[in-house]
Amino acid sequence: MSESIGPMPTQPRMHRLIAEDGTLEGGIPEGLGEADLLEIHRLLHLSRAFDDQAFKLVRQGRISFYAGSRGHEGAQVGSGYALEAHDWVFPSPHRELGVHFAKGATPFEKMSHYFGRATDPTQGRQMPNHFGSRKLNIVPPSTAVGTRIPHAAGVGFAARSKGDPTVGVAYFGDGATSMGEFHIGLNFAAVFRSQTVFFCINNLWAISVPLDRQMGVPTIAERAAAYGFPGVLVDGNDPLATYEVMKTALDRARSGGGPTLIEAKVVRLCAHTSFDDESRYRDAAEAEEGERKDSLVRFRAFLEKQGLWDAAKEAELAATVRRQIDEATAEAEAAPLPAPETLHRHVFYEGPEGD
Amino acid sequence: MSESIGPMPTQPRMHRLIAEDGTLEGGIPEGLGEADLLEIHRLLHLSRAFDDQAFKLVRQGRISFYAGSRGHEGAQVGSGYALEAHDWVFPSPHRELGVHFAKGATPFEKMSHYFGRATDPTQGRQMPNHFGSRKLNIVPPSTAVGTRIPHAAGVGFAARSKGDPTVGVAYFGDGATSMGEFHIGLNFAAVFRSQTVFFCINNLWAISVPLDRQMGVPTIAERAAAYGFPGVLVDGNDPLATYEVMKTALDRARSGGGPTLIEAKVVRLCAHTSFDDESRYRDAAEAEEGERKDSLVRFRAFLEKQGLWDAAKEAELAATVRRQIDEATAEAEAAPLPAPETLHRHVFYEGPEGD
Amino acid sequence: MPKMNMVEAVHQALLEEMERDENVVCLGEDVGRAGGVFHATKGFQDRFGENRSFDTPLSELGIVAFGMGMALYGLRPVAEIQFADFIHLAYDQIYNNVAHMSYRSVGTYHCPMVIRSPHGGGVRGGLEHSQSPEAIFLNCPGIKMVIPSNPYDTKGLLKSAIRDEDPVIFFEHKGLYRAVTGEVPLDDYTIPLGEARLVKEGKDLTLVVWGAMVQLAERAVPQLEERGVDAEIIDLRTILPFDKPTLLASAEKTGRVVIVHEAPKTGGVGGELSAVLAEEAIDLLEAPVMRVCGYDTPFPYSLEGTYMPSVERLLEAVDASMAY
Amino acid sequence: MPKMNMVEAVHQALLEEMERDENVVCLGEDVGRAGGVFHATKGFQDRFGENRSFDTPLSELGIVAFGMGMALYGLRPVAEIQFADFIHLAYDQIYNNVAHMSYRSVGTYHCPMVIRSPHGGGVRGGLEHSQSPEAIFLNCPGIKMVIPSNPYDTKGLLKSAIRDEDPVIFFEHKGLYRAVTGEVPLDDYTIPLGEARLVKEGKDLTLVVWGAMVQLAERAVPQLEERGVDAEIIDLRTILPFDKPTLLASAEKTGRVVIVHEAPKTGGVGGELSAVLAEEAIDLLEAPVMRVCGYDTPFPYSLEGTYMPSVERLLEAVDASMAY
Ligand SMILES: Cc1ncc(C[n+]2csc(CCOP(=O)(O)OP(=O)(O)O)c2C)c(N)n1
Ligand SMILES: Cc1ncc(C[n+]2csc(CCOP(=O)(O)OP(=O)(O)O)c2C)c(N)n1
Ligand SMILES: [Mg+2]
Ligand SMILES: [Mg+2]
Repeated sequence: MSESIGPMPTQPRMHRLIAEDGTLEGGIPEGLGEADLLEIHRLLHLSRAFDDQAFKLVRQGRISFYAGSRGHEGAQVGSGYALEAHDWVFPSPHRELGVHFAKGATPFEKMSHYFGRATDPTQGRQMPNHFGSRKLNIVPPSTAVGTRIPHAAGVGFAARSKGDPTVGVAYFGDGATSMGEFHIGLNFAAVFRSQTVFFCINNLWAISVPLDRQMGVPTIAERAAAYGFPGVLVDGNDPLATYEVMKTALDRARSGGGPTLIEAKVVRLCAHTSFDDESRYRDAAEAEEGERKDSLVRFRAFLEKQGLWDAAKEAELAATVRRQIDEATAEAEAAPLPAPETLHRHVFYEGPEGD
Repeated sequence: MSESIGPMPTQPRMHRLIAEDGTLEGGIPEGLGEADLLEIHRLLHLSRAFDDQAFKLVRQGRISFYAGSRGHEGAQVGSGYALEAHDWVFPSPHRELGVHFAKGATPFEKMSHYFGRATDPTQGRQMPNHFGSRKLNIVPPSTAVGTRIPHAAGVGFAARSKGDPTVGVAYFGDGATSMGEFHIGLNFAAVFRSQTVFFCINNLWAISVPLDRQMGVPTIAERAAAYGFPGVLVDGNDPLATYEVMKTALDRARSGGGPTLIEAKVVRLCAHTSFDDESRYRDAAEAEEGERKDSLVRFRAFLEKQGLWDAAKEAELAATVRRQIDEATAEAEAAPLPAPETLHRHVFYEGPEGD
Repeated sequence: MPKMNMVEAVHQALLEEMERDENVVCLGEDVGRAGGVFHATKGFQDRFGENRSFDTPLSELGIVAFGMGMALYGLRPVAEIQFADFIHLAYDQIYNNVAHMSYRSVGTYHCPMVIRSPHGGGVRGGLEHSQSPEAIFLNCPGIKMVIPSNPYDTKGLLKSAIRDEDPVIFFEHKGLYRAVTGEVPLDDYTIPLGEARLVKEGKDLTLVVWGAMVQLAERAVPQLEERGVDAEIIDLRTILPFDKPTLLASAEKTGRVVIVHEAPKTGGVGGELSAVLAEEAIDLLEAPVMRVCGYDTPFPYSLEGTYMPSVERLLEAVDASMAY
Repeated sequence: MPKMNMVEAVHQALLEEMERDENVVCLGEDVGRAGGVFHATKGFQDRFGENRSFDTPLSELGIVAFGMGMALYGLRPVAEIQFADFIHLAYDQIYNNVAHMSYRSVGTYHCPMVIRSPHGGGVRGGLEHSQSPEAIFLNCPGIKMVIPSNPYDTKGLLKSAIRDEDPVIFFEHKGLYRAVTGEVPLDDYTIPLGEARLVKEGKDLTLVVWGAMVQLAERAVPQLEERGVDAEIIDLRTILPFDKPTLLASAEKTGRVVIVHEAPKTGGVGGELSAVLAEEAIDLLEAPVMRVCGYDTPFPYSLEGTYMPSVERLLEAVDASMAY
């Protein structure tokens, strides 16, 4: 009888280009020049500094809530850097900071969002982290994780049927893969060969629930086989590798090759959100161990090994980013709240407003 | 990069014990004696004859609706025969006739159900085909396909946590695998090692939607790999093979081995339901071709080759079954409708009633 | 002018809109190859191709969500939910995703899509082929909802729904699909959403109805006349947003209102209508607003005749109102 | 007698019930290892083991459906939906599966389960951490629904809900979780479902409230007194089935009713209550029943202060009612 039991797929190999110590193991992805590498580095810094600032603002009671992206930046920035302006992003409701920045969000827009100001691209409608922007083709998420996954499949179908190069991209966490919407979104995309990329940032936790209580298989990438398209596993702390797999998947989608599921493995280097006390469920050693793999450390080492970077440049970048964020904070905090009478607007369509 | 793409699982091999011409290819499953083989044969006949009768009753306007099981009996009866009385079945809302009979439903109970009579185990509450019975541990389905799949996982968990040998069994079609509930049910069962068997009868159609518009992979069995438990492909026209894979899966579940997904491949030998005109979408050749594989033909040939059966016995069985069904029809039709005042009962719990 | 039944009117409206605007796309289970289990999209796949009328995998959630993605991107999806009893499967998508998109994005993203679905009882469908789930969307800002009662309105309202920039749930009573026939012009006419239809003028009492209950009210007219009751019949047509001015004007005129719907009474649409009438016109009411509805039970199979609002139950309520 | 806040009262009720009956099992996201994001099940996994308090994969549909399977088999699951705004994801399971099981099976199968969920606004939660979705279950026969407003009731009602043979949705206002403290006896007491609580007697006007709106009503009392309005305050507590006799008796006494809830007005629970009052007591009403509710918009973030019912809006409605 045993021969009729379907073979278990072997786990996909993890894609990586930069070793933990910064050594280049593979080639630099095609199309990435020196300026791109430095820009990726800048985006990593910008995200991290913004993250630090936002946590501080919560502690100070100046913003109400924050979900950190610390530890996720390598996957966010690397993959986000591969996106074209016309690609549509469906971020998870609570992370993807680095994707927002890679897509072109300014610190001021982001800060306005956290302060819920009228200058937020969605004018303070959404709770913190639920960033969206029409201009940037970032669709404001709803809070329920995973629920936007099939939307990316629908956008990818619509773009294909109109002959547009646009790819619909859904970002989500490991926990979101347990939602029915994950299955449905991937299945629809497969059947319709949608121009879609499913990008899962697997940080091994859904708040306090570890991966092995979330699913019965060790990787998310291997689940793509159930839909008939490729599943790719990538080191999410390696911005070049995440760039490369995302670029490949986008090209594949644009050229009619159908969807791809990417799993970027990272370590969550923060509590789930500012509301969360992770000591209740998580061993501190995991995060400590994770710090060693931090994409910022790795990418800086990589740039230095490539002769593109040094301590002085690092200090200058840090200062610049710091200043930008301080300015954005001050400006956003000073910006007006949405006017009370706007409460009733846009329940039904009134034409676009905002950015 | 290509090495990081997870390998596509190869398709599971199809399990079969009886060749199309009735030749025994494998061994007769352990535990099945001559009486069992004859009983399986009887159940096949009973199902088919009931099916014929029900279609006739619809044409005559005596019952309102019928969804046939013609072509599905081999999978239904074979798997159903492996169930213990204490196993819980969640049938699909519109088939599983042979499972009902294998579980012990009488033609009278079944007919009472189709006539919506007070003698129906659920007293005419449900539309035709939505059969259920407490006594038989057959849970009355809701119409939305797939929605009961996670219930079987829950029952399988509850039984495990109570130390009971009960297995929760969900039956469903290929179309139902596209529901979020399929994913969720299988995922929960995997994580909790539920005593559960997921039994998919793949007849290649969901009403008018063929399998390749339903999913991007050729078999359903291979999807089990995404959950980390076995997926088994079996010839649904072979009652012995379906018995065997079901028995194995039930044993596995009972002994703590966790869930199994079984895909029984059959050919739908009828329109979707009495409401459906399949000529709108389906080539007649498929069903004609399918008739050749019919489990009733095959199982009779098998019994004859085993020296257990002949034309006289077949005629006698046919007559007996015919008589039983005619009697059941007459009795059920003559039975009373539920009293109007019962309309308001059991919205909230009032204690059990009925069978 | 050609005569059509309700499902033909649906088909005609879809056909015209698909010809008018290439962004209009029909999707759902059995919608493509077979042309819909009720034939609403018959022939579309041959005529417009696989990208404009197609079968989806079996998931109502998926149909709505995939459709939402399409709508966000600029298509005008008309998503079919094969039976309204399955719309609950897509509830979060409709409620928290489709309906709220314009609001959450201050109008920068929006979902012009229609969710069509046969609803209603009296067709021997049991618990999940009979429901009238309009009330479950009543507390959901951002959704419009339409329920036509005849072929003419069906075409005009469906065309409006497709052209509307907001998401519209469009319930079609499956009991009426082939039971009601009427003249339907082939020209391009629309009926604005939000406007009730005066079915019959009257001065003594107002019957507020929609869907198949319009017929029921009409069937009751002779017996009402026998009783000397000159009833005004209002076909609500659009449930969200409903036509408050017409309701109030009629209530003011007659002073007595009976609302009839198939869904269970508690929590049904009738409650909201009644509350609004009482809120805004209590002094004009000569009797309490009465509701004739499905009972507070799930929809039964064998006893559906007992369950469904009937002319008798309608007359009882009218009598009670008149006698008040 | 110990003092507890609301979430401690939830915890206490669960603890006692789990000790009393080994069939009681808690499940949900972050319920096991971490003891709940609001700590409702803190320590249970250590105390009762992994089979009795556990984390599930991330799916509200799965939590309810898996729980339903458990309930059918004889366990008494208490399923936590981390935020009520996600209960829509399990809507079909609740509506067409859990709620209808007893009916469809003439009572041979039933689902004694509790679905607990923090709801309510005013906590800076935006569109999906603030909703009060009670109205979406109002048209669903077979469901009971409870919303406590204080720690004492929370414990007594939750215990009743767990022991009830029917499925009960139990919404806990997250804004009250730590904001309201009160004495909670450690003995085994229950409060029957279906009975409203008289918070304050009064003769001029009845305020019908539940959840966090009870506090709001109480906060308004001094200003009401200033105006010379002696308000009766009724905490509905059980929304389904609601306590009609108490409502009617109070309406009869005062002749004026104001209903306050957080959910949007249109299609909210207030409509049904108002309709029932007008239906059964129209002649006793000296003014139309008034509703003070959330506006007919999704729940906003920055403007939630504008959105939420306030003492001012309550007073306006009272003034209008008294002046009528
Ligand atoms: C459907 C739904 N249920 C519950 C929540 C509450 N919640 C917010 S984030 C989260 C965990 C998400 O885990 P994962 O998808 O792995 O993303 P991560 O937070 O790890 O990035 C939960 C349960 C939610 N947002 N949506
Ligand atoms: C959720 C849901 N959507 C739609 C339907 C209408 N419907 C009834 S059977 C069916 C096809 C089911 O296909 P499959 O699961 O393959 O089972 P089969 O009928 O082939 O046995 C459909 C679409 C339904 N019952 N449930
Ligand atoms: Mg995670
Ligand atoms: Mg099928």
